[in-house]
Amino acid sequence: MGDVKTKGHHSAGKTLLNPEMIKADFPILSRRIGDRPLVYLDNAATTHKPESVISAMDEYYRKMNSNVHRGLHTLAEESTAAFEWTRKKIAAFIGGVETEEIIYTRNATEAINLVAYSWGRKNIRKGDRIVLTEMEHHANLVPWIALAKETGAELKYIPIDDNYRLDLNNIDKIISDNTRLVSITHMSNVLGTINPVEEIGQTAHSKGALFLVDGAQSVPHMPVDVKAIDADFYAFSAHKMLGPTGIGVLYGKESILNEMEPFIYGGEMISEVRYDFADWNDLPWKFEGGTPNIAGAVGFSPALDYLSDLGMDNIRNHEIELTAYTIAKLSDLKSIKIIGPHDTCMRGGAISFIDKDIHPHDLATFLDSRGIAVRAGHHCAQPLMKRLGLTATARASIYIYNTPEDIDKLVKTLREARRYFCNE
Amino acid sequence: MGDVKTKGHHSAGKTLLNPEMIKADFPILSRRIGDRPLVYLDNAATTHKPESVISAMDEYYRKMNSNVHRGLHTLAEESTAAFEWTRKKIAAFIGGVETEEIIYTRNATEAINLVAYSWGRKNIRKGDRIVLTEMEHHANLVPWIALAKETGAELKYIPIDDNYRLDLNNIDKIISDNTRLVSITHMSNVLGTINPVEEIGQTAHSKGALFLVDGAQSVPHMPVDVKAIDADFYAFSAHKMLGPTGIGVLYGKESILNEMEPFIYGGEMISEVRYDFADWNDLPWKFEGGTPNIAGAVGFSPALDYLSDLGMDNIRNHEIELTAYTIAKLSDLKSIKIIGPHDTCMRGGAISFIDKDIHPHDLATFLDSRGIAVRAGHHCAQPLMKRLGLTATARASIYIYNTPEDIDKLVKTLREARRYFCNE
Amino acid sequence: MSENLDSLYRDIIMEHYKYPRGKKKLEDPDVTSEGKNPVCGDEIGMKVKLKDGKIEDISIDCLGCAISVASGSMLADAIKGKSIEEVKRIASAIKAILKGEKPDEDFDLGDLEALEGVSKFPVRIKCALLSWTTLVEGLETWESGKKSEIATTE
Amino acid sequence: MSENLDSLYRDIIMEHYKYPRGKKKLEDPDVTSEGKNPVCGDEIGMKVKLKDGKIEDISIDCLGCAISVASGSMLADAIKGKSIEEVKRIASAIKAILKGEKPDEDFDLGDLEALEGVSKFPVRIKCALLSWTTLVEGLETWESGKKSEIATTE
Ligand SMILES: Cc1ncc(COP(=O)(O)O)c(C=O)c1O
Ligand SMILES: Cc1ncc(COP(=O)(O)O)c(C=O)c1O
Repeated sequence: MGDVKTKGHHSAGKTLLNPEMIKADFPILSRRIGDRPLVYLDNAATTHKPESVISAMDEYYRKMNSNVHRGLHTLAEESTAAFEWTRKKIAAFIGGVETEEIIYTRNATEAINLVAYSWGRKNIRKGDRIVLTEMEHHANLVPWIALAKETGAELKYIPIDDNYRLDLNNIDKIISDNTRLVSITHMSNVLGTINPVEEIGQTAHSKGALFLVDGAQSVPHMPVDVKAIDADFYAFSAHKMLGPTGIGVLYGKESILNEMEPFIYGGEMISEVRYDFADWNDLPWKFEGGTPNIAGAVGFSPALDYLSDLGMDNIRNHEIELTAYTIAKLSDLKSIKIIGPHDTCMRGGAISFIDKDIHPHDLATFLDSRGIAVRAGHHCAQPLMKRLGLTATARASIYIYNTPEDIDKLVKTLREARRYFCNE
Repeated sequence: MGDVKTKGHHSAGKTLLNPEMIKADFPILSRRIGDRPLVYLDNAATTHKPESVISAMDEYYRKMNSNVHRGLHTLAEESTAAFEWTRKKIAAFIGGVETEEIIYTRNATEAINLVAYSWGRKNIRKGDRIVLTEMEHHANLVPWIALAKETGAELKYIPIDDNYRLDLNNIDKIISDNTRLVSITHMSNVLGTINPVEEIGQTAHSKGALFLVDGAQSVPHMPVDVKAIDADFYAFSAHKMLGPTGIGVLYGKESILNEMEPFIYGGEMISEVRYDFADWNDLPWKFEGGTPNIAGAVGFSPALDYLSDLGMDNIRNHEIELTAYTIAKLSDLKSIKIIGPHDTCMRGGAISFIDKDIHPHDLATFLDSRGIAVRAGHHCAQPLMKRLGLTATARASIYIYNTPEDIDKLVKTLREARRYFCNE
Repeated sequence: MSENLDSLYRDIIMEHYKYPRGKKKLEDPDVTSEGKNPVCGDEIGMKVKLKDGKIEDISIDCLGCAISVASGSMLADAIKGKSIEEVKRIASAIKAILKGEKPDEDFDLGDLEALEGVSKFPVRIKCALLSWTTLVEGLETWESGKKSEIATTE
Repeated sequence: MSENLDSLYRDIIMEHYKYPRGKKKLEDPDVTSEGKNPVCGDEIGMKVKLKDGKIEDISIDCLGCAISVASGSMLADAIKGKSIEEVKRIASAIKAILKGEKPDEDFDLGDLEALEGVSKFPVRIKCALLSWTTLVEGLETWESGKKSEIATTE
C-alpha cells in the first residue's frame, strides 16, 4: 500500500503522497454537499477515517465483541488481545516506549486532566509555578487555571512574538526555580506553529520541573519520538489521526506514573478492594477504571497502520509542500491575512486567516455552501485570540488526502465571497 | 419490528419476546466458537449489538463524521444534530427528564467518579457519612473509598441478609443525620437482587442526603423512571444495553448539576476563557470537556430504539421467565448452589452460582470449550465475595436474545463438567 | 446549499449588514448595555434614550458577523417609538422565529421577518439574538433601577 | 476448543489437581509464606523445612482453581531435595514456559512440562505462577533474614 500511495509525484527528491489515491480509501470523501463534492479542510478539528478503520470496528462488533481483561471465554480473550495489541502499536508509534506507559483516555483533553488531577493535586502547592504558552488550546489551559485556583499556584505564560512563534528570550526567568510543571503544545491548532519542545523541555528539567507536551496536533502530522523530546507526559487523540472518536492517549514515564494516585476509580484499576481499603492494579490499568472504549482501541490500530504505511516523514513532507502552496495562494488575495508563521519548516498545516472585511463565520458559511468545510471561531484558544486582537479566524487545516486542487477551490471561493459580501 | 419480535409466544397473558427472531438481528450470534455455536451468557459484562447499532456507526463515519458544536459546515451541523438527538432520546428513555440533565460520560464508572469529584470533593467533609451497600460493584465503591480517605468521611454499608437482599431493619440508623450521600446499586451484578430504591431514596432525602443510583444493571433490563425513584444522580453504560463501548450517562437533577464544579476541563465546556480565568458553559456541556465519543452517541440511538420497540416491560417479563427457568434447571443439579435470591420478582437475570467441587474459573474455561460464554471471578465486587465467604462465582447473565435452549445447553455442559473434573 | 445561503443572507440582511443603522454617537443615554457572545467573539455596545416610557433613540456598535450586525441594525429600525413592553414582545417574537416556531402574536415585524432564514442555521441563532438579549437586559436593568429608585424615595 | 481444553487440563494436571501432594501438616517450618491472587481469589499457604541449604520438606495449602492447585502440587513434588539456587532456576524456567518461551536452561522439568499448555490461556498464567512466586518470595525473605542475622552477629 505505502508504495503506490507515496509514489504519486516527486519533488526536490522527496517522496510525496498521492492524495488522489489516498482519497479512495476514505468513503466520506466521495460525499457531496448539496450539489458540490466535499472539500474537507477541517482536519485539525477531526480527520476522516479510512475504510480499514471503519471496517475494523464493524468487524469487532460483528465477531468479537466482549468486555476485556476479566473474561475466561473466547470472545473475552480475543477482545482483550486486540485491545492490548493497539497499546503495543501506540507505544511503538511514538518512539518505542514501554507498553505500560500508554494509558487509554477519551481524548487529549482527558489525558491532560488526568495529569492535573492525579499528579497536579498531589504535587502542586501554593506559590508553585506552572508554565504554559500564550498559544495553548483550552485543553491545556483550563485544567491548569482550575488547578491554580484550587491550589494557589501561579500560572506564567511564554509569550509569542510578532512572527507567531514563542519568544524564548526570557525562558530562564519564566521557567523559574519554583516551576513544577511546564506544559506546552507541540503544534498550535490556531497558528500552525511547531514549538521547540526539546529545548523547552531541557530548560524545564534543568529547573526540576516536569514537562508535559500536548501532542494533539503533532502526532497526527509528523514523526514524534517522546523519548528524544524527553517529555514526561505526552497527550493526543485518535480522532485527529484517522482513528475513532472516544479514544485518546496519555503517555507518561513509568517512574512518574507509578508514583501517581489513580484518576478514575472502579473496576479494572484495582488489585484488591475491601470495604474500607483499595489497592491499585499495575500500570497502565491503574489509570483505566471501568469498561474502556474497546471498539475505539480496536479501530485505532488500523489508523496507526495506515499512517505508518504512508510514513510519517512522507506525511510531513506532503504537508510542508501543501502548506507552502496554500500560503502562497492565500497571499495572492489582498484582503486576506494569514495568522501564523509563513516559514513551512516551523509550522504545520493548520492555516488560520482572516478577510479584512468578512467575518470568519460568514466566510465559513459561504465556503460551506460551495462544499468546502473549514472552521471559523476562536478554535478553543480564546486567550490567544484576544492576545492577537482578534475575535475569530477562519482556519483551513490539511491532511494526507488534501490536494492542491482542494486549495485552488478554497481560494476561488474566497474570491467569490468577496463578490457576495463586498460587491467586488 | 416490535410486533413480530414480541409475539413469539405468550404465557400467563404476558407478551414475551421472540428471542429466535431477535437473534437474527445480532450478527455475532451466528458466530461459532471452535465447532460449536456461540451461546452468550455474559450480558452483565457487556451485551452484543444489533445490526442497526453497528451500521449507524459505520454510516456515521462514512457520511457525516465531524467534530461537534463548534462547526459552521454541513458535516459539523449534521454530526452535532445526531449527537444531541441521542441525548434527547436518553432523557425520554429514563422517564422523561430534561435534556440538559443528561451528561455523556465514558461509562457508568466515569459517571460515578464525576459525582465523587465534582460534587463530593466540595460537599463531603470530615465526619460526614456516605452510605453504600455490601453488594456494590467496585465502580460504586472505590470512588467513595478514595473520597473518604481524602476527606476523612466515614463509609457505612447497608448489610445483606441471608436471602441476598438488603437488610433494611436499621436503615434509619445507618442513614444517619450526618449522612450526605446514599449511593446504591439498583440491581446487583453478582446476586441479581433488585433493590427497593424508592424506599431507600426517601429515607436518604428525609435525612437531607443526596441519592445516587448505579443503574448499570437496571436500565438495560427493566423500565426505569428516575423521577419516580427521585434519584438525584443515576449512572449507566451504553455497552450493557446494546450500545457501543466508550459511552455512558450521568443523569443529574438540574438544580444540583448547576451548583457543581465541572469535572473535565477543556474545550466545549467553557463559555469564556482568559489567561487567568475561566467560566463554564451551560448544562450539559459544562461537564463534557474535549471532543466526545461522537460515534458512540450516534450508535447509542438505535440501541435505545431497539429496546423501546421491544418494550422494556416485555424485556423485563422475558427475563423474569427465563430467570425462573434457569434457576429451576440449575436447582436440579445437586452440586450447584445459586448465589442470589430465587424469587424472580425481586431479581434480574444475572445468575451467580458455584459448583461445590469445581472452581468457577475451571467451570468457565470448560463451558467456553463448548461455546458457552459465562463469567467467573469476583465480578468487580471483591468485598461482597469475601462477605459471602467466597472467592469467586460463575455467572450466567441473560438478555433479550437468550432462549431456554441456551440454558439447556448450559445445564447439560455443567453436568459434563462434573464428569470431566470429578469423574462423575 | 446555495439556496439555503440566500435564505440566510437575504437581500434585506445584506443591506443592513453593509449599511448598519444606529451606528452613531448618542449623548446622555438612559440605558447603556453591553453584550457578548464569547463562543463567537461577537460584541455589542448599545445606548438608548427613553422618553415617556418609549424608545426615543438608540445607538448600536456591533462587532460581529453579518447576521449579528444586520440583526442589530434591524433592531434599531424596528424599535424606535415603541414602548418597553412592546420591545419585549417583539423580542419574544424574534426568539420564536429563530427557533423556527410561529410567534405567539401575529404582528407585522417588517424587515425582521428576514431573520426567519437563520432558523435553519442553528449555530447562527445566537448571532441574531445577541442584540435583542442585550437590549432587553439593558431595559430590565433600567426598570429595576427605576423601581428601586421609587422604592428608596418612598 | 476442546483440544485446547485437553492441552490445558492434561492428565497429569488433573491427576495433581485431584490428589494434590504436599497437603499436610508441617511442624516447625523454617520458611512460611503466603500468596494470593486477588483478581482470581486464589490463596496459598506454604511451609518449608530446610536442611543444609536444601529443601527437606514442604506443605502446601492452596485454595484455587485446578491450575493453581496442580501447579502447587507439582511444585511440592519437584523441589524436594533441591537447593535454593536450583529452586530459583526452576521457577525461572516455569515462568518462561508459561510465557510460551523456551527456558534459558535445558533441564528436565518432569511433570512440570505439563504446564506448557497454560501458555495458551493468558488469564490462567497467574494461577500457574502463584505457588512459584510464593515459594521464591518465602525463600528470599528467609535468605535476607539469614544475611541480616549474619550481619548483626558479625
Ligand atoms: C452494578 C454495576 N455498576 C457499575 C458497573 C460499571 O460499568 P462500566 O464498566 O461500564 O463503567 C457495572 C459493570 O460491570 C455494574 O455491573
Ligand atoms: C492543540 C490541541 N490540544 C488539545 C486538543 C483537544 O483534543 P480533544 O478534543 O480530542 O481532547 C486539540 C483539539 O481540538 C488541539 O488542537
